[in-house]
Amino acid sequence: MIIDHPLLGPRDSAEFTYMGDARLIDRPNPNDTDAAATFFDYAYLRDNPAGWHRELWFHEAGDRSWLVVTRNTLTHEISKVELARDVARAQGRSK
Amino acid sequence: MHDLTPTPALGAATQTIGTVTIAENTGVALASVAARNGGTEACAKVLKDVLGAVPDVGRTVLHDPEAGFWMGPDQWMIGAPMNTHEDIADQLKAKLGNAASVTEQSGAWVVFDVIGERMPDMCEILCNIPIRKMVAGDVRRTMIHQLGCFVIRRAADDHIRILGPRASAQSLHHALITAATSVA
Amino acid sequence: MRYSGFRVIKEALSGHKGWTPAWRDPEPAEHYDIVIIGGGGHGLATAHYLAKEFGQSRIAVIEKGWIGGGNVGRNTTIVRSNYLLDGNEPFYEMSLKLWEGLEQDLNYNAMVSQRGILNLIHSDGQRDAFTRRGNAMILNGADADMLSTADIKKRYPFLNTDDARFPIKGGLAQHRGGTVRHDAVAWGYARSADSRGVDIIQNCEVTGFRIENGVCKGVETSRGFIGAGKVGCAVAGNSSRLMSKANMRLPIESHVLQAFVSEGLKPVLPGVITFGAGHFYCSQSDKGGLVFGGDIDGYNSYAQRGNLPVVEDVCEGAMAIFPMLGRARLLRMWGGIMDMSMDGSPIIDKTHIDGLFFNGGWCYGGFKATPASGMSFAHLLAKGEPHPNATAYRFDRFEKGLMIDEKGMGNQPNLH
Amino acid sequence: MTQKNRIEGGQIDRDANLKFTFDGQTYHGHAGDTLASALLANGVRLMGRSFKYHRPRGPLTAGSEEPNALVQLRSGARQEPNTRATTAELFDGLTATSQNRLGSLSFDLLAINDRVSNFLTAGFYYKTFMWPKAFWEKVYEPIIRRAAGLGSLSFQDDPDAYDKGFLHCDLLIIGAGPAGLMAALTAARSGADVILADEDFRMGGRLNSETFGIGDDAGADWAAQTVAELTAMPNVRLMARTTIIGAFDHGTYGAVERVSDHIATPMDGKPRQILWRIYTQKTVLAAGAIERPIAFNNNDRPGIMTASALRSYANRFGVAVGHRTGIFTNNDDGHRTAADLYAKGVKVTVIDPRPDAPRSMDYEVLAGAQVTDTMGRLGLTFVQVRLSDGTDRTIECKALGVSGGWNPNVHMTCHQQGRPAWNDALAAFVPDALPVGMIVAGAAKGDLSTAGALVGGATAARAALDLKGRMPKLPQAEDAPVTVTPFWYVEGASRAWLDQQNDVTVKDVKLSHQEGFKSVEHLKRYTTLGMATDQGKTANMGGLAIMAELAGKTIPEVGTTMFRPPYTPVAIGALGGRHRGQDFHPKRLTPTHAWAEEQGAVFVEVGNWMRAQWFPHAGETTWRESVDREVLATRGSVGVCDVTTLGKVDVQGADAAAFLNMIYCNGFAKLPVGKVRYGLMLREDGIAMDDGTAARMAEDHFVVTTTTANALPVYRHMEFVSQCLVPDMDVQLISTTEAWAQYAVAGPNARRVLEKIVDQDISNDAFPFMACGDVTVCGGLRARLFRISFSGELAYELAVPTAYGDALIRRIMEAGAEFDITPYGTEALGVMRMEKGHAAGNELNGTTTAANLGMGRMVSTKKDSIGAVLSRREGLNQSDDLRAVGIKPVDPADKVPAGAHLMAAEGPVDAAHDQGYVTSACYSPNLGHHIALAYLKDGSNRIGETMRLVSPLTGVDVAVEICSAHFIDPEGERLRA
Repeated sequence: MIIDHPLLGPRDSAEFTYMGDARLIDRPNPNDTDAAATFFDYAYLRDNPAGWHRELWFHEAGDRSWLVVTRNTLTHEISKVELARDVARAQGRSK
Repeated sequence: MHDLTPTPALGAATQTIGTVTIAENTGVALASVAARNGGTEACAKVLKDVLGAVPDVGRTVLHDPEAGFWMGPDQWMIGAPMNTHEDIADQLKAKLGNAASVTEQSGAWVVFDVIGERMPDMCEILCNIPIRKMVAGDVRRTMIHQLGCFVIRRAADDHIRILGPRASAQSLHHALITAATSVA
Repeated sequence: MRYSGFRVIKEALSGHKGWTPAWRDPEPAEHYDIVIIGGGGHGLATAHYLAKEFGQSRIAVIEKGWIGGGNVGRNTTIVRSNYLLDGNEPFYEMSLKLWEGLEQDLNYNAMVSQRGILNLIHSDGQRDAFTRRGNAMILNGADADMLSTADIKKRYPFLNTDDARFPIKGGLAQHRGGTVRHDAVAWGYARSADSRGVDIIQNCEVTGFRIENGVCKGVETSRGFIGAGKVGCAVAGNSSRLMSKANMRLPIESHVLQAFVSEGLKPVLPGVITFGAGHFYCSQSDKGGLVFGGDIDGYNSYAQRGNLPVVEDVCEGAMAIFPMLGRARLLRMWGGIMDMSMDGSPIIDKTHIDGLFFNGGWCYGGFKATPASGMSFAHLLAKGEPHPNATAYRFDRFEKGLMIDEKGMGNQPNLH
Repeated sequence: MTQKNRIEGGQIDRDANLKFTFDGQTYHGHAGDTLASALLANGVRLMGRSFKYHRPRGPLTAGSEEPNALVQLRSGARQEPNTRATTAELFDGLTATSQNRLGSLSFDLLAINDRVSNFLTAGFYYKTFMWPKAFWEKVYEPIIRRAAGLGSLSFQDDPDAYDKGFLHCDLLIIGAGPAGLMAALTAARSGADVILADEDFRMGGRLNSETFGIGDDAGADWAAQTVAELTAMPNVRLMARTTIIGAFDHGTYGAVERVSDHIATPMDGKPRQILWRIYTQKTVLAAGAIERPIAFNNNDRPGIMTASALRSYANRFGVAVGHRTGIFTNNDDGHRTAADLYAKGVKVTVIDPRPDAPRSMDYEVLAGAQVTDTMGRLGLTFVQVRLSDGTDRTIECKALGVSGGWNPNVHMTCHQQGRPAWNDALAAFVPDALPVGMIVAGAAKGDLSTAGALVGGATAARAALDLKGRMPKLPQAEDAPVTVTPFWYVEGASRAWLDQQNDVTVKDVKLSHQEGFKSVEHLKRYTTLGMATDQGKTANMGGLAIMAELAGKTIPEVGTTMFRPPYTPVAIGALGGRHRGQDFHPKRLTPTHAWAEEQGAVFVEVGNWMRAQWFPHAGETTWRESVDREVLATRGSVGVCDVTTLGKVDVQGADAAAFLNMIYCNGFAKLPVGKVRYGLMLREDGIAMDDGTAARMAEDHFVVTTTTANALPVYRHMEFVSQCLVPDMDVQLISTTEAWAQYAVAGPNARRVLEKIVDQDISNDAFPFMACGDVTVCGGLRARLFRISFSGELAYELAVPTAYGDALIRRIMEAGAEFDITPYGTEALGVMRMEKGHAAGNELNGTTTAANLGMGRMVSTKKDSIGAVLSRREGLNQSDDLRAVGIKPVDPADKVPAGAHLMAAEGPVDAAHDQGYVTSACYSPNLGHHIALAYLKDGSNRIGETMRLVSPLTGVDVAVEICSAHFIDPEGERLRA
């Protein structure tokens, strides 16, 4: 597979390490009263769709960026690649 | 002044195989620079002072005595001759202050210069970079014999500089020699 | 019809006119006591044991394509019970025992071949871990044998023991492990279940569950509604897709695992060998093909195909321990979709919906588990209680922190 | 031996005489021959035996789709089983042997299988060999295994090397026939970067095997001229002898270039083959078409082959397989073979089931006729023909060309789950859904004429590159329409082969249908149709047609099985590349490696690192002696150990402390500058991930260490937290593992040694336990000093830039000489950490919690950290949870091995009563007996208990006492000394 890195352009996916569902960015608030439940859901349950999937890839043999890749799990087509840091910020994560 | 003698990463003799010459370059001092939050501009200013320009994504500024290349977002590797810049990290830190984090990298890398007509053929069986499309100053991080390396296309068309992990200098050199023999 | 050597001779002499279909091709009935979704090894085995061991009748197995077309038809055929953890080992040992009597049970030669499996050891830490595992196997009633490098050299003189980057320092063997002709497992179970009255309905895709007041009443299919007292899902690889129709999210990701077969060769390898310093394991089929594999590609996929880097990684492992394989040729590569669970172990459990039961999350280990999975799922479906050897395979183990994590990789499915 | 079947013409170099042997017999051929063409030229038709019935076989084809003519090429360690004689390029000195036979090729004892074939029908083995139960593995299976398989491996290491490489282009063209060449020419002239690959050693595809021309030239000449033009263009890479093996995602193609297979042995340092990964923007698939046979009784005898193969042998190789030849065809292309052979003086009879079969030349055409049987035990002698009037006629011939029409070579179009579409006019499948970026041209697309191929190639290249402007004028070429009447098999045949290699006959397909194996995948698996080394390239269509007929469906309704890579089988060596033997993985050498070698150290693999395991002295006969000495010397005076391999991550930035607070379960926010703290890192699931230390070098600068094994995963995890979870924290991470040479100096005299090296005051007051800081050594070299201890002794870790590592170890040894400083390796390190009760990899096995380690209270509840929430789950906090404890044998002479399990002193020994297990064990020279670390249920409350330690695997059963894991200096006085 080829991942079109937003900074570096097309790179073989073999340069990357895969982590999984990009919802792993949405780490729950540990101070919430239902944190035990929300962390269980966060850590263990997955939509695992047959189709478009947003997922985290780490450019281990490259610039060490974490990327959010939107990829179709049926065809492997990739429609979008973003820097995970930008995605995280856009989703309101900060410190 | 201390009295310890440095040893080269490998101490390999320069070898010419077919048209390709592979030489260990022991004279490069290195430090990485990473801009801090809010320090991007100040950092860029210092880099411009030092190198003449800020290395763009995937690019090297081939400048003397310091040169530098892009490693990642807001992160660069700066190199200079070891005999004048052994304390390059301190020099940079002094200029950058809190604008950037500086980390000494001289000991982490082995540097090889690969020069010769068949260098592109050799590259093709070493690593996954589009060597024939790269122009002077392009830099790629890539895997060579499973080792994470930087490959810099130098000014001459037949010259690349490879930075590889120092601890694996022997394995990397072996891979270079093998590839050069294969395409010779 | 009973199969035997005698029957083969008789048919040969009379023009093979007497062979009948191995299973019927029935129309779905309106209602069954138990509907099993998934005509793979596990679903068919479940039906067989429900009918044979638990006295259930009015059972249907419904399959969206053709039976045996999922992972039971695209795996590397290895059976073994060399597990470490108490949640797993008794279950897989039960499976191995069922394999040992399978052919007679089914009247079908599935070529259960106990030629042994050997896990190579390349470091002291690995030896410590394998010692612990071998002991756990023995304490659970299975067999295990620690081999020295010299033992291994004698048995496999062509292994690279002289010039290895990671020298072979021994190996943990399970002599009762081996291989089984995978397609025959599906066909044997299907034929046996069919002969006991189970309806095997092919080309029938489940499009939804009919759930009323928290109770599952049956399944909507491409061939109409089929009512059911109980519905068991055994569609590993597609578990999340199916269960999403019941609005369930699972602790599972779907990943592609590639496998490979070489051209047919005269006998090379008597048993199964697993490389401990790379991703490669290998056995030889009765036809002569070397059947080998390694690691999953590592990204979510339902595409049943992988990519070159993993192919190369596996073949590098092959060349590292079997340098003579350089001149053997890889004939075919294929990919299967694995239910990679969050701890590397399966789930056989009720769901929160009454009457809806789940079997999945088999990771790489589904084939060898087929008989035990069928037996345990049948037990659960028939009695409403887990089989004593499968009590750990619960949904709530993640919420409660009772993971069964053989590899110690945590909630990262692609590392199991 | 003379080349009795060699005729005029062809693209062979008659001046280059090549000598070769087959089954020990010497023959001669020419450069440009394949092994098959050379053997046929010499009158040898019998080249192999079939898989199951051991039927005598000769080539069916002249290409890579060959099912029959498989040989063992070369000898000794280079023996290559199952090599297709039809593609093996002849070279001087080639040796080949036939395979899959017991006895000689012409008298194969296993041909008995053919006699009893009626018992060995599809799937017979599923129905028998079940009784008695024990006989399967002992009797039946060994016999089957010996009989099965094809060729043999050498049982010697492959002596050749293989390379892997990477290529990038704008347009990849697969196949250098007329379509591929025209596509290449069109693309190349536009300036695009083009790769043209062809599996053959001569580019030109079918043009080399045909007599018709292109423009004013012979087709083969046009191909040669085009190749010459392309060769001269710098933007074109021509890759002959290169098979594209698969179409992978996003324009990635695998290719195998056979660099040295056409010479006896590769030249020094050169590879046998190269596996290329080709990255292309667009692809033109111009892979041609494959002629399919017709099934009839005994259609597998040597001498029977596809008509196009006969034509190739005649036109390209100058070989007439038989001077009397039959052609059995249902289409006009078969007549083309007849015409070509006839023109070369071969006596030809055409058998064409079509009543209106064309007649164009003077050869005999039997319209409305069918071949009903053939004769000749080891090679064709006669064919029996049923004429249109129902009478039979026997025709003497040595060769029979069969043409059932052409199948476009859709293989590669289907590698990404695509399925082909049915085309009635061709009675064949044609490409439909394609991999992204692929365009099909020429015969592969179903355009079977040469003119169609030229237009298709040019059009495809223009489309692929989005070229504007007028279509260039293309040379004239034949443009014959396709006329084919579907005709798959001759009725009434008792033994008509579909899959010749796997011996699948029409009858087998019928039987499998009768038994309910009706889907195409069931058929394939039950009969093994299409599962041979040719993957059914010539066989599958016939099987599908018969299935369709039996099911009362059309062929497209029956469908096809999946086409899977590789296109043709690939040497596993090529896929492995250079990564074998010592080059399997690179080595990482520590800064003291050269020095340790001088000391005679024994090294051990730790991941890719090579670490000194111990340093044997003269006179020491066992490793234990050396290790015991190293331990005692260190604890007695001082030792030094290279700990460079520990992962090091530089953590800088204004939020560095807050970041570490998040990463570690214990607190780091308040760690003062100049201090080190032990840190335990959890995964988000609450399980321990790694441990190490973090040293605060400055307010905004930490140096974090990880275990050797986890350096990379921990770094990746830290980047994940930084980039994805706390993107606005000001923290910069970079790995510096290899930048610093780091040595542990441990033992009561450690300070006295280092005082001679370090320029600053390192007295206990100035530099107490857990202090850290930048220092200088040896008169000014920048260095870092950490007062941390894995051994439990007064210890320091001193780091200098790696280039000075060698000099520093030598200086330390000099400085320590007066204290008899002793270098120690990983074994002694392990012993000392066990004596001290420190956890390492065996304890941090990915399932242990902080509580298991006895560090439950470290998980701060006052702050957020990764893993804290889920570490509180009930299953991880049970009253009888495992706890780390120490173990010592009741009888000091007993061993307490790692991997052994703990049982109550009395009671059953089984899994149900398992109490825990030993993680690490060693002999403690300080205590004089073995010790171990273990996890034991409720272990912290069982100190002093006597238990039974069992390892049935290794025959151990000893009484042990549970004790504190801190065997030595539990109060930590030595550390702080």
